[in-house]
Amino acid sequence: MDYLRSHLLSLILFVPTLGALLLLLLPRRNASLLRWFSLAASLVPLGLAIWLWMQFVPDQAGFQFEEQYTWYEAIGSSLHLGVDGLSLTMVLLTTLLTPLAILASFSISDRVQPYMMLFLLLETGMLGVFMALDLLIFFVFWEIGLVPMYFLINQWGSSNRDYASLKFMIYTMGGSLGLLLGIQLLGVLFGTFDLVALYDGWNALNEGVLLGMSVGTVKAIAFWAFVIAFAIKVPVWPFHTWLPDAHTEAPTAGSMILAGVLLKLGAYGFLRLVLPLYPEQARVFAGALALLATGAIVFGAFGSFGQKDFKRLVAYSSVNHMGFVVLGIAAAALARGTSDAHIALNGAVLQMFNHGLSAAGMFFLVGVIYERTHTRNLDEFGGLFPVLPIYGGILLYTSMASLGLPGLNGFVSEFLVVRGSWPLLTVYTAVSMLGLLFTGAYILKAIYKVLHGPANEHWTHGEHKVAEISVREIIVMAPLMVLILWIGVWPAWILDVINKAVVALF
Amino acid sequence: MTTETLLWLIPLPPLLAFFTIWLVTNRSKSLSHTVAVGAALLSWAGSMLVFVRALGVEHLGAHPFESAVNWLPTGDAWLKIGVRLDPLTTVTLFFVAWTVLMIFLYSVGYHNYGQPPGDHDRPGLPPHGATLAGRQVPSIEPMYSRFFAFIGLFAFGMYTLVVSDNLLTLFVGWEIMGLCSYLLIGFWYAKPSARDAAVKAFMTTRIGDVFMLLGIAFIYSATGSLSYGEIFREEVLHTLASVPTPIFGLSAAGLMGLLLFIGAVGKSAQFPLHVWLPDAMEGPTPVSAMIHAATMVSAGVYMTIRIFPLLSLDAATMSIVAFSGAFTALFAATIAVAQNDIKRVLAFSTISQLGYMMAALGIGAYVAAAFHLVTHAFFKALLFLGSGSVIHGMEHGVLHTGDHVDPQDMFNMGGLRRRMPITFWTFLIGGFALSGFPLITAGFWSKDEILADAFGHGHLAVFTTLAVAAFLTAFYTMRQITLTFLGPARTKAAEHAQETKWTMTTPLVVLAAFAIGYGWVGIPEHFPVLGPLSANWFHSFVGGTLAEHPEAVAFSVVPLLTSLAVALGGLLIGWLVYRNVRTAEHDRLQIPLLKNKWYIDEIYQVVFIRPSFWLAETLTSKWIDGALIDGVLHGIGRLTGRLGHTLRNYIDKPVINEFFGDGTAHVAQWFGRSLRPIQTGRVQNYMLLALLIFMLVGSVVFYVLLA
Amino acid sequence: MSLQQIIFLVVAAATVGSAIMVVASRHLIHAALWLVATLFSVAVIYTLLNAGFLAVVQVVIYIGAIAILFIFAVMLTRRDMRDTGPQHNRNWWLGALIGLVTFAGLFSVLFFSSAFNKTPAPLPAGYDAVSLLGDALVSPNAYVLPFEVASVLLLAALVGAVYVAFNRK
Amino acid sequence: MVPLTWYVVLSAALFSIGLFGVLSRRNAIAILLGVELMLNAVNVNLAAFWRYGSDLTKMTGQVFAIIVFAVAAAEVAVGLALVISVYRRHNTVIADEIDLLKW
Repeated sequence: MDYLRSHLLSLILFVPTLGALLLLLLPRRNASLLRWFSLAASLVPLGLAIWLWMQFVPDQAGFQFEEQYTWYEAIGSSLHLGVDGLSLTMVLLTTLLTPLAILASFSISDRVQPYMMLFLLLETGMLGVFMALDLLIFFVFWEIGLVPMYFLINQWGSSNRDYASLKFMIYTMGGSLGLLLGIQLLGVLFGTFDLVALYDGWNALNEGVLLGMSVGTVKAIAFWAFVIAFAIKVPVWPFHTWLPDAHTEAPTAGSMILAGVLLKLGAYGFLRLVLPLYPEQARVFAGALALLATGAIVFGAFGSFGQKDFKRLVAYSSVNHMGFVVLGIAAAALARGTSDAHIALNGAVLQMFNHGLSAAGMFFLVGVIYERTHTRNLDEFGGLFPVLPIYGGILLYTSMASLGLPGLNGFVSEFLVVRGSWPLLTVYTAVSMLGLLFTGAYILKAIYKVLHGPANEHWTHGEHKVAEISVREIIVMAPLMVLILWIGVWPAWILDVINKAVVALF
Repeated sequence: MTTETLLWLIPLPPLLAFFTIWLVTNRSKSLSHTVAVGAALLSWAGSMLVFVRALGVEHLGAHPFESAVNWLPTGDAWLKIGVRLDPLTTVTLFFVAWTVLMIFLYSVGYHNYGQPPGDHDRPGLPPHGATLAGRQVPSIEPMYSRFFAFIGLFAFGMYTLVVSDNLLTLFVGWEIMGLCSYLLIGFWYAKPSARDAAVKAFMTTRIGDVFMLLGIAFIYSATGSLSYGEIFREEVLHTLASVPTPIFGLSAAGLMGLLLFIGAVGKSAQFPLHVWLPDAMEGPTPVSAMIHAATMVSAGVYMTIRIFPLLSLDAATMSIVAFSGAFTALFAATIAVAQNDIKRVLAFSTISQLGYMMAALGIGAYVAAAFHLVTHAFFKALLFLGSGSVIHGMEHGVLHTGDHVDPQDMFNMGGLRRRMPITFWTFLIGGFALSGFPLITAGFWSKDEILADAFGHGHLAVFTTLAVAAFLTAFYTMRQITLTFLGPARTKAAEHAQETKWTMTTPLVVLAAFAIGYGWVGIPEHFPVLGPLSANWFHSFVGGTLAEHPEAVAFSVVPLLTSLAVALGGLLIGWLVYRNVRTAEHDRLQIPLLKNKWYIDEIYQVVFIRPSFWLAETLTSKWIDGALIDGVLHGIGRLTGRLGHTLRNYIDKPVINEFFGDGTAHVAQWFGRSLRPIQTGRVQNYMLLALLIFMLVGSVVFYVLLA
Repeated sequence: MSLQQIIFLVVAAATVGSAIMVVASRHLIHAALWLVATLFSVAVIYTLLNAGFLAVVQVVIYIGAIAILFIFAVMLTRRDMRDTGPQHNRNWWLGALIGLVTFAGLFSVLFFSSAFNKTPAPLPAGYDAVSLLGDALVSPNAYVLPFEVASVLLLAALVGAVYVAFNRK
Repeated sequence: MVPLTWYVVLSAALFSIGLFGVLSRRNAIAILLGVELMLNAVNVNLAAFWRYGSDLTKMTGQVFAIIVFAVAAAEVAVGLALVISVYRRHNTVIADEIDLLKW
């Protein structure tokens, strides 16, 4: 038990990798064995993460469950892991969504072994980013996360997958170049990549000349290098166009993880690196950030409303929802330490978690209907409610969570963000309400086109009759739905952890 | 059980009913309605108990029942949510409990419980009727259980809104009702008109909702709390009233009030966000009665009454509210005059009456607004249920005769007085209450109080507008009654219409009792003859909610006479004009402008809806994302591609490949070819050569370099 | 000129002469026999150098084993000896030139260098070269490793020779 | 006494003769005879240096001479085996006619 306690994070981190390697030893042809094994391999980290959640002490400031191993001594980088309230929430989200995505992938029958391996490796990549307390490790895992996703889109995606996967890869890689340079700069300056050490050292550095420029200029440049890398990942308007393509072309489970977790990496980067490392720059540029966030909210909603492709519509909704996360971050950047900032950040972090639940659910539901009809064109659906009453109910429920209906999770976080940013960024908040309005429009458009209206005979009778959602698919949705309602009705259990972390950090 | 616990528990039975029906009993129709009606009954019982207890408390306004728990951690503090029972809650809870229970009961009959399943009925469409023993009879609704689940959830939302002690849970209930409204308007979702109406309702109210959300955020950030008890404290209000904002020169309190009021404009279908309510009549009639007359649309007014202490701090906001309300009252009444659909007339009448209440609030008539809210809920629910009963009777006739006429068009009716006596008499009571028939109906007392307040406080413009609206109200109400019930039958279907079942008529009778009796609790003290006989209980009780007890206005003859004249005049003229009108062509008031609702829908279509599609589909998706951003990205891609191409064609290929690469290879090849003869394959030759070269090089090294 | 010097000169002359015959003889079998003579002369040189053991080994291994092996090989390939044709290739003059130049170079370096102009120390009393050699070969501090490696080499050569020469047909 | 120079000159002569043999004889076996001459030249040197060395207790010269014996034996065994093998295949032992090394 002591061993488990002291190595909990590395266990959570590397059990999926181990699972992926063991998967190699299993017979390639026995697809169901491969599936169940991968599911089991992803349930172990979930169990551990839940245990971690229970063992975690929210009242204690700083990082917990820290572990440090030698990694690259020569340049002062070590495998330093640790969690606080922010990363814990994200770890829980990741470990929750991965088994669900794997369960959702049970319908994949093409090259199951590499598919499942990529998924498990992806989990390690994502968890690594959330747990890393070392900049270089952070970057390494950041990039590791890209590779499996690239192959998942490129190999198991739909028709336009080459374009989408390449765009995804090049865009995010290109964005992270500046991040790498910024990290190198910090590493060279301080001889260590350890985040805890850098927080103090870098912030203490305020005067002097660096690389022939004043420290302020260097910091501003490095700030934008970080921001652009994370903004692309979030994605913030106008860096968002990789997202609809990647989400639309990815396999269902890939979209679930992409929307559910990968986007959070960007927002997490803002919280873990940008705000603590560049408080001054963040305050100066908060307005610009808020402008982009508002752009994401408004144009994300418009973009979503303008789509004819169901999956693209949901994909754009991610831009819209993540815009609220960035708006909250911008508000917090502007007035660090005030209670408004804390509320905005509470909202932002909770919105990350909530969006993970609802977006993953929405993508899964789109995938369910796509599997049955092989089309995503909204105009080809219509009146499916009588044929798919259970599916319709679940879709309605999840859509409402996405729309931000009070009583479900999305409202709590959006309300907190709006509440936090209103006194600080009044105009931006007011303008972003336009986005909130159109959130309703696109969600209703989807329901209108898919479920409501005169029944489309093509799907209700004959050989194309769509089948009702299966038990396995309901099992995928059930945990999401329970959490959506739970957070909507009683958010204190998770918000308490977030709140204490936010108050301690910012 | 303490009153506080009871308050917490009141909203829960319908919610549990929702989940039970959804997850467990959705296959059994009888179980589902038992659960739903049982839940409504429980909530009703709880509400009545609470009501009785509240009556026994002196100065309930100053010492309300309150209970709150921590809900959201926010920085160092907690956002609390809780329940609160003050006089306003008490009276609201009273009418909500009654109307909800009655409507739940009515729904059982309305959806044809006990009838056979239809021949061709499909989920998502209204039942078409079944063949029983060779005769067409009404058939049971295919999605019967689903309906009860939804109205259960709706009742939960309404109770939550009423008992909550803060704006946040009020908003939660508000939005849940919005969802249910959407789901229930679109209950027959396979009908294109119903699905369009559902989206329209949701989106239009959502416009108000986002403003309301901002208002809530504003209040929360300014005061640090959302509980009524906190934000309506004297010193807080004082601060808010003195903080200026850059918008329209309003004070912070005024801006908050305005933002929240816009939410109420959406929810209570006030101009210019009224367009959804008439279309919402696509939903089943109990839904129209409950959501779109008695409870949900009233919630907008309820919320505005709630925030009255805040609203009243800024005169500008008050004027906006007053004029918006008065204008809506008149505007909707003019449209109602030209409508032929029995439910649409009532829908516009609802908009008009809600405008009345808003106008009352705007002129500071707090108690009058609350009073009209309650009485209106009763008589409007009654009217809607009555109209549903009429439609039901007509549908029966349609099925019976096979004469396929629109069962909702009043020009297809006539003479229903004899066929459906209970419906007729109750509808008449409701209609008279709506018109403000003097002395005996509740509507008279509440409307009269509003007019008296408007006159007494010197708001003559508002007074005049409301008086005209009241006249029109009486007129179109009488038109409706005349066309529907009086005179001879216009169609065969009307001739064979049949009185509805007890489940539908019982609620009519109960509500009719309230439509008459509830007015008597609010007779002004100074009213001639009747005033001294009964204490104005409503005024003193509800007025106690406010910190400063509002003074009752002094009695004046002018408003009394006005209200008598407009009510009786309107009724009389209505009867005279429509007594002999046989068909719609003979109706002089079918003015296109009024019939088409001032073309507001068409204007919105051009001004808002099409541009928003253009914004989304063309501007954002095609131009910004597709052309601009992706264009730049593809440009960068092409540029790097071209750069690579150039490097390859002008540097790599000629210089590196051909000069360095191939050149080296050529030289090496030439050497190889030249030296090939040396390779004889004979060991001795190799050795010889090696030694010769060794000696040559060695001697050079030894004698030249080392020398 | 001492006796030793005279003996040396005689033996050296025999060595060189027989060596020239080895490379010059037309008949291969004669060449092999001249090699025996050369080896024997070298054995005498070892004796002059007080290296009795080496002399014995020279006789036993070189003459007794290697030279006989040559003679066997010559016999085995006898049929194709073609003693009639030229025994030197066309470039023999180049070989001769290189040999001469090598000798001339070495001679000029060695003969005129004072470093080699020295006399041997007298052997100490009771000096036992053979036992010292034995110690050196098997002592861990000396040459046991090269010795063992040499044995492995021999073994490998043995196996290799058998393998290569084995008639697979 | 005989000076060291004489020994090394003898060794040089033996070596040069062997070298000539290796370079110019046509018969492969004769080439091997030349190699033997060269090895003997080396051994003479080794023995001479041992004898004329400063420390007679150091047996390095003799030890290496013995190792040269072993190497010579190995070389001859393998060399002759090769010659015989080649003879079997190509029916010749004339070095000029064996040009397998040519590309």
